[in-house]
Amino acid sequence: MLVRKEVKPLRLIDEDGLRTDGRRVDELRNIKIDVGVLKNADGSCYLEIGRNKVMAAVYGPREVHPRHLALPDRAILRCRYHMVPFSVLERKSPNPTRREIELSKVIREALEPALFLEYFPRTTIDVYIEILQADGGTRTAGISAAAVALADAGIPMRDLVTAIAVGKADGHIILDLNDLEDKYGEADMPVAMMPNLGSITLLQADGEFTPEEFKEALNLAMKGIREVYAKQREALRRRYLKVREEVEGSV
Amino acid sequence: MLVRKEVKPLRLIDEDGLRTDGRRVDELRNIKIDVGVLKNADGSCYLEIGRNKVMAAVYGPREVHPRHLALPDRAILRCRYHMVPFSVLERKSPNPTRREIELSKVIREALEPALFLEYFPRTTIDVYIEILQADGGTRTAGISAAAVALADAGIPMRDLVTAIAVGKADGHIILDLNDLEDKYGEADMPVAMMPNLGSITLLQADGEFTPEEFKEALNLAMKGIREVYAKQREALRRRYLKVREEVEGSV
Amino acid sequence: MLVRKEVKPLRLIDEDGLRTDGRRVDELRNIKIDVGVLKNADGSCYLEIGRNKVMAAVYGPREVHPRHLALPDRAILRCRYHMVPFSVLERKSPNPTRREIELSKVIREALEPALFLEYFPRTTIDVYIEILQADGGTRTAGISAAAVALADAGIPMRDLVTAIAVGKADGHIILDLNDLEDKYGEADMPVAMMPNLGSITLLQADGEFTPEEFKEALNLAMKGIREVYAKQREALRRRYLKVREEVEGSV
Amino acid sequence: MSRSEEVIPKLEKHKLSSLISKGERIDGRELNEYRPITIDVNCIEKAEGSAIVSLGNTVSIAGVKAEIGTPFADTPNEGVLIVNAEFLPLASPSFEPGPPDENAIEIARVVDRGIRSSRTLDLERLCIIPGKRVWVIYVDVYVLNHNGNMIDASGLAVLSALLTAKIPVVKVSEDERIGITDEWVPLPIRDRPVPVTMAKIGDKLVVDPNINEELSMDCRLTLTVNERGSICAVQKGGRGSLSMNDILYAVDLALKVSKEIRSALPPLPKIEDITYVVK
Amino acid sequence: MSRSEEVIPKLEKHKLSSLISKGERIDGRELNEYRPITIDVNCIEKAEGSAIVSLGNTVSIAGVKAEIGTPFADTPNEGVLIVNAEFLPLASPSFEPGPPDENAIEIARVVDRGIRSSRTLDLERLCIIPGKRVWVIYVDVYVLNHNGNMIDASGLAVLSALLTAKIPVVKVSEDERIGITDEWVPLPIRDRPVPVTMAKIGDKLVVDPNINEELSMDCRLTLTVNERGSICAVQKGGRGSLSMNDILYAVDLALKVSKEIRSALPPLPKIEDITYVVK
Amino acid sequence: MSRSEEVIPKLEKHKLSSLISKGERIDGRELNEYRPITIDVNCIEKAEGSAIVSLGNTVSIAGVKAEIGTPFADTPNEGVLIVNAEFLPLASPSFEPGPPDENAIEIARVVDRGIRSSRTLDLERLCIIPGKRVWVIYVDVYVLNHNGNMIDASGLAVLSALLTAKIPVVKVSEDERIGITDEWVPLPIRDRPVPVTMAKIGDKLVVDPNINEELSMDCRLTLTVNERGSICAVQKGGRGSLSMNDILYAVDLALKVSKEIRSALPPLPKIEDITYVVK
Repeated sequence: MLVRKEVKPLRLIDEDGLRTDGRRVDELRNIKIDVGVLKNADGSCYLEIGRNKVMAAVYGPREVHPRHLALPDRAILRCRYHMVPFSVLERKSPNPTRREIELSKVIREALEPALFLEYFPRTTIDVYIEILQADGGTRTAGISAAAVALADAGIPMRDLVTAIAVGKADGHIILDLNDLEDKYGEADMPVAMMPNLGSITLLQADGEFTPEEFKEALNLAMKGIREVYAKQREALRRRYLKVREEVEGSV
Repeated sequence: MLVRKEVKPLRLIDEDGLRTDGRRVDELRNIKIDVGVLKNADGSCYLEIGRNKVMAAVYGPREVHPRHLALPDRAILRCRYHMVPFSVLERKSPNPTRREIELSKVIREALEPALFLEYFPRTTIDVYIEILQADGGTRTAGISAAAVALADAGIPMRDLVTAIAVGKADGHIILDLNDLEDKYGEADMPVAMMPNLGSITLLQADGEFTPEEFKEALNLAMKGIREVYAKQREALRRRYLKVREEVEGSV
Repeated sequence: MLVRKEVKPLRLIDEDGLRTDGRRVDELRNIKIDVGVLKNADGSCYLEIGRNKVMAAVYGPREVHPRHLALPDRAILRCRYHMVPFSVLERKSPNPTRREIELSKVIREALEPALFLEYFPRTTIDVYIEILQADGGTRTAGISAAAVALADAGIPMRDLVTAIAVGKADGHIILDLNDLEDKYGEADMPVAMMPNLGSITLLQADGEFTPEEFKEALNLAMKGIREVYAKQREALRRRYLKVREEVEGSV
Repeated sequence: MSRSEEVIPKLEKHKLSSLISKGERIDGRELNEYRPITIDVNCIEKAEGSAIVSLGNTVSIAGVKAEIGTPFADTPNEGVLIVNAEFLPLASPSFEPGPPDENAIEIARVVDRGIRSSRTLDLERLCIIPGKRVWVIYVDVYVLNHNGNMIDASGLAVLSALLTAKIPVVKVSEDERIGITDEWVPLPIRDRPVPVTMAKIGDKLVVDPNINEELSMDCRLTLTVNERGSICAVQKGGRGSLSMNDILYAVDLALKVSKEIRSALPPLPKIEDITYVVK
Repeated sequence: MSRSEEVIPKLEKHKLSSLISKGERIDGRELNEYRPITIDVNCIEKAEGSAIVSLGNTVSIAGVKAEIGTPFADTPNEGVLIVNAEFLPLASPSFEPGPPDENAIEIARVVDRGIRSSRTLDLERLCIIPGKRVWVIYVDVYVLNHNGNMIDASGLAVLSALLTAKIPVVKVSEDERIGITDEWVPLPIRDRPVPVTMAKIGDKLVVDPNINEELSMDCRLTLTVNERGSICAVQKGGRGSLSMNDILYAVDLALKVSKEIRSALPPLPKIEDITYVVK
Repeated sequence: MSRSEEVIPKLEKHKLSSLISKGERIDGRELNEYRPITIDVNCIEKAEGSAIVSLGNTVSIAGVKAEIGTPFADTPNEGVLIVNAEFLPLASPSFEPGPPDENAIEIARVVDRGIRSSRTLDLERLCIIPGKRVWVIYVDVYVLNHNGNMIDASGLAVLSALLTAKIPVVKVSEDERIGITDEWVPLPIRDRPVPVTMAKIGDKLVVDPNINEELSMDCRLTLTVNERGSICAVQKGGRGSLSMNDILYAVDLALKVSKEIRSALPPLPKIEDITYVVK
């Protein structure tokens, strides 16, 4: 028996067009990005968006274990999306669920187009995403964090990958769904892009969109992605400046 | 809670010596055999006997994965007997049960005597049997189908392997038990043979047979096996004619 | 629902200072040790202490499977502690529990200091401990038995390893806890040593000890270990005499 | 089931891609042409519903089993739908025995989302005693021969099996004992969401890719379209990426193709007058 | 437990086979001669029943645990019997730790079928409250040293443990509460089905094969024979085949040998007057 | 999670050991000096309690989830505490994804024993309806960055999360229905058992070993000390051995160090006046 229960809201958008957390339909939640937060990983990133708390770490390019998985002409990319048991209201078993296995796959496929895997034959690049707290949009938060961690690891990329979800609630197309909107809204569509290249690397949806709504949602996703992208760049710049400072300070 | 329930019949053999499905004690159910029904497999066979529906496919001789299983002096034979969840009244978990693991073993040992594994060192021959619908006698149906699929794959054999079950119901020795007879009868004995060589390659039984009944049952099994064998041969002949037609048609 | 129930005793130590099984606080249970009881193993030992019945077998030094586990400069030591399902009042699942996994680790680490693993590079020494009946103190009984089995296998050792538990019941520090004392007592501390070297190779505890009680318990453990050690030596000597007899008899 | 990585010779891949860039396909189809579909329903009598679907040489079988069980805690008044997909080693030389890998799990979840998003099954009508007993509908789908586009083949098999499945009317007594009656009725199905998978090869999208096209593609996009012409599930798969134009073109294509496919499906059952639970 | 493939040197195999073709065995036994059997019962006090059985150097231990649990849905008025076999890595250099492999599962199932077919345990007498509470009898059997013929060693250990097991009489109150009394009674056992395993080597059958004979055999045949002289379980194992004559000869041999073995077993308990459940 | 064997270059190991033999450590600490501890609590709002603990660069996160469930059969009047530890592959280049290996299981069990032995949680106060419904308290702990001494980092994270966790008061009606009230109260915690891990390197013991010291050590010893200065859990780990003197020295060291550490922990909650279950 669960002890923390959510109450289903009467409506998700009020008469002023505001959402349960006070946002407008096309507004992102607060975003906080810290780069290089884990000492052992080659690259790492801690990202908060609303109440989501996500840690991403990258190891590699490094030797592949078991060795028979290595490819002669390129690196392999491995990706694990995982939620810790206390990240959600009802404790989740620590073992990987079918959902986590699917998301690990689509996240890997969302990141892979940005990488030059052919530069690193016979190696692996391992991306680990831990959801420490979940509040709607963990897969897109995980992708945005992982892309920053890949950059932090110094792995050459065509572009960052940036992701956000759009959806539908009370008939409105909305940006960056929170948990309530995800659960009680009419539709949900996570999107990942390489923003500068205009390449969409993840696209999923459930719920119902008319073709017109679908197009409107895609356009709104692009707007959101541009805003998240700016935050990713800024966080990487801060990290770069800090490292430069440390290096120069040590001279 | 199950929604389809079987009713236990008052008796399995009536005063006219007829069984619940109208057969005489020494009569087979209808048999239908189609060869070469799956495009990807090297050999395949779809077999119906009564309401049993069985698909068998053979791949090989082919490279062994993982490689350390390969033998320097002969092929390995691997065999997997599996029931799909909706093949039975009460949904079966898709994971292999202990029963399926045992049957995979005895089926492999029933087929192996017919093969010249020493012709194909360092390779594997893989036999896959899927029970699409089960109605008593799936292991024997699976063996008969697998033998045809092996022949369809062009794998040299000493003889076909042919299998049928015999058993005991209401004190009578009967041929080719259906599900009711299997469940409510007194005994069940699946037998597989290489009919031309007189070699018995599978023999199992449960239930009680006096030594005399046991011998009578074995003899009845041989009769049944001869009849199934004729159907297997005929199906292979049809397949051969069809392939010849196609080849000649294409010239 | 369990059918054999233990009754929690009113007290563990009576007014005469005697325990539920009549022992004094510093007294061991009866010990029986038989060496070389399994024909296939390179070394083996059957040990009873009170109602504990433990079988230990050693295979090795031998080739390592899978091979990638082999070390170029020393043998690996593997150890498996396992309880059979009927060894306890409530049937235990035959699958390894988290407890068995932890105990396998600490037992391995208790035995390893006694071995010259560097003498046998690229090999494994495998120690298997089966608890046939459990009555408090199975891990220490397992260690004492395994050490004898290692000696029986002719594996060179710095010293035997000898183990016993001490603990606290009704405020007394006691030696060699039985199941009731383990369950209803205040504390439990298993200890393993190489007695001649004074080296402690296993030390665990739960329950509460003041620092003074802790020291008293450690000293009592040493006393117990000396007594068990004498039994181990004696059993190995009997085995040696018997083997010599057989060898000389056969000449 | 785990799937070993399959590869296609470079020469063949090159040939296939250059054909497609000219608007032609190796099997003679138009870029927007589906393979012939055949659907054979109720082939497994012991299942509550079943269907074998062929898209060319890709063959899937799905079976429905219904049991009476307990609802999920957060939906006490709804029946339960469980979709499971596995790859059988008999279906392809690259499949190996074992539990479902990420590819099989992805298929099951994409098919499941299509059905769920479109509220295909009226789960509330599958409630027997609120909070206590509901219908649990299992659909298991297996590919028997894999020649590409397993998502659509599996989705259509699952849908066809559900469309033709029957369950008994149940009788609930005053003291909440459940009896099975002899009246068998169709499942409360209200929609037929059709998955349409397209592969991006070079700068073209081809519909219903065969195995060689899949092995040559940059990525794929599945759009599931319901009776109202709405998009009710989307899944991009594979290593590559799509442009906005690709996606908009894919929407138009999926809307058109899904109508053709839907005409091959079993009809929606008449369920308005059915009482699933009697007193 | 998984079993790595064990092999026997060709020379030894040849010697063993040619001896057998002359009617002799490497350990001096007749072809139809069983190894000496010793049975030690009630060695594990915490088990409801237990037995260690040696066939020469093959040693098995079986233990019975009884719990009160729920019946299977299709046999609401019967107790439950569960037989489990595993191979311990201490029993043989070729055994490795791990879950039961096909060989251990085969043994458990063959032993189980022998006991079940002969209705050895009167499961109806193990029902406590019909449809609700029954005795669940677990028998776990482990080979401690493997020197051939693990099926018979395991079957005899399981049977001996069952024959000497005791469970308490239970008391059921009006409101269906179950109490355990202090009166312990034997299990309702009515038969002693004895497995007899024979190995085919060359054109001969040898009874109770040792490990080297097993490694040299074409195949094996296990016939389980009950008190009435009926055959109640059969299992052919191994890669080879048997002729009709082999089988008929095996039947005669098993009937004869099983009688000798049965005389070494604990006697059938007197159970006619036992009331397992009191009000 | 399985942990591949990590190694440290011999030269570095030698340098580290010879420093320690002179009473110095590679990171400048005294032999008996702990790394700086930081504890950040209630960082995960969806958990009932949570804490991130850093010992230098070793970082652990623990979260508490509370559910209402059934008690164990042998402790019908007590709540249930379940401690689980796993190693995440993001924490170290030597960790791999997978179920907990022996190292993670050891940590969970040592942490669990420390808490249990000292009766840290008053489990009887977590009983809601005797024999039927109790609080089940899960604590999951994950190392996020492994730089040595995961046992202490995990133990302190678990303890801090428990110390700051809150659960709602529950209301039990006459007919035993359970309601959740709006009043959230701390867990019934009575003690703060502190684990102190020391590594033996050469003939010295160093407290709170970092990763390089762990890779160079003979063995480690963890002594858990409670508020009363008693030792409530002990665990020796690693291949080497300890002398009696080592252990006696370790006891003194642990008593002293544990007090310092305890001062960094959240305070014990006031729980005397709390009623966890109301009618």
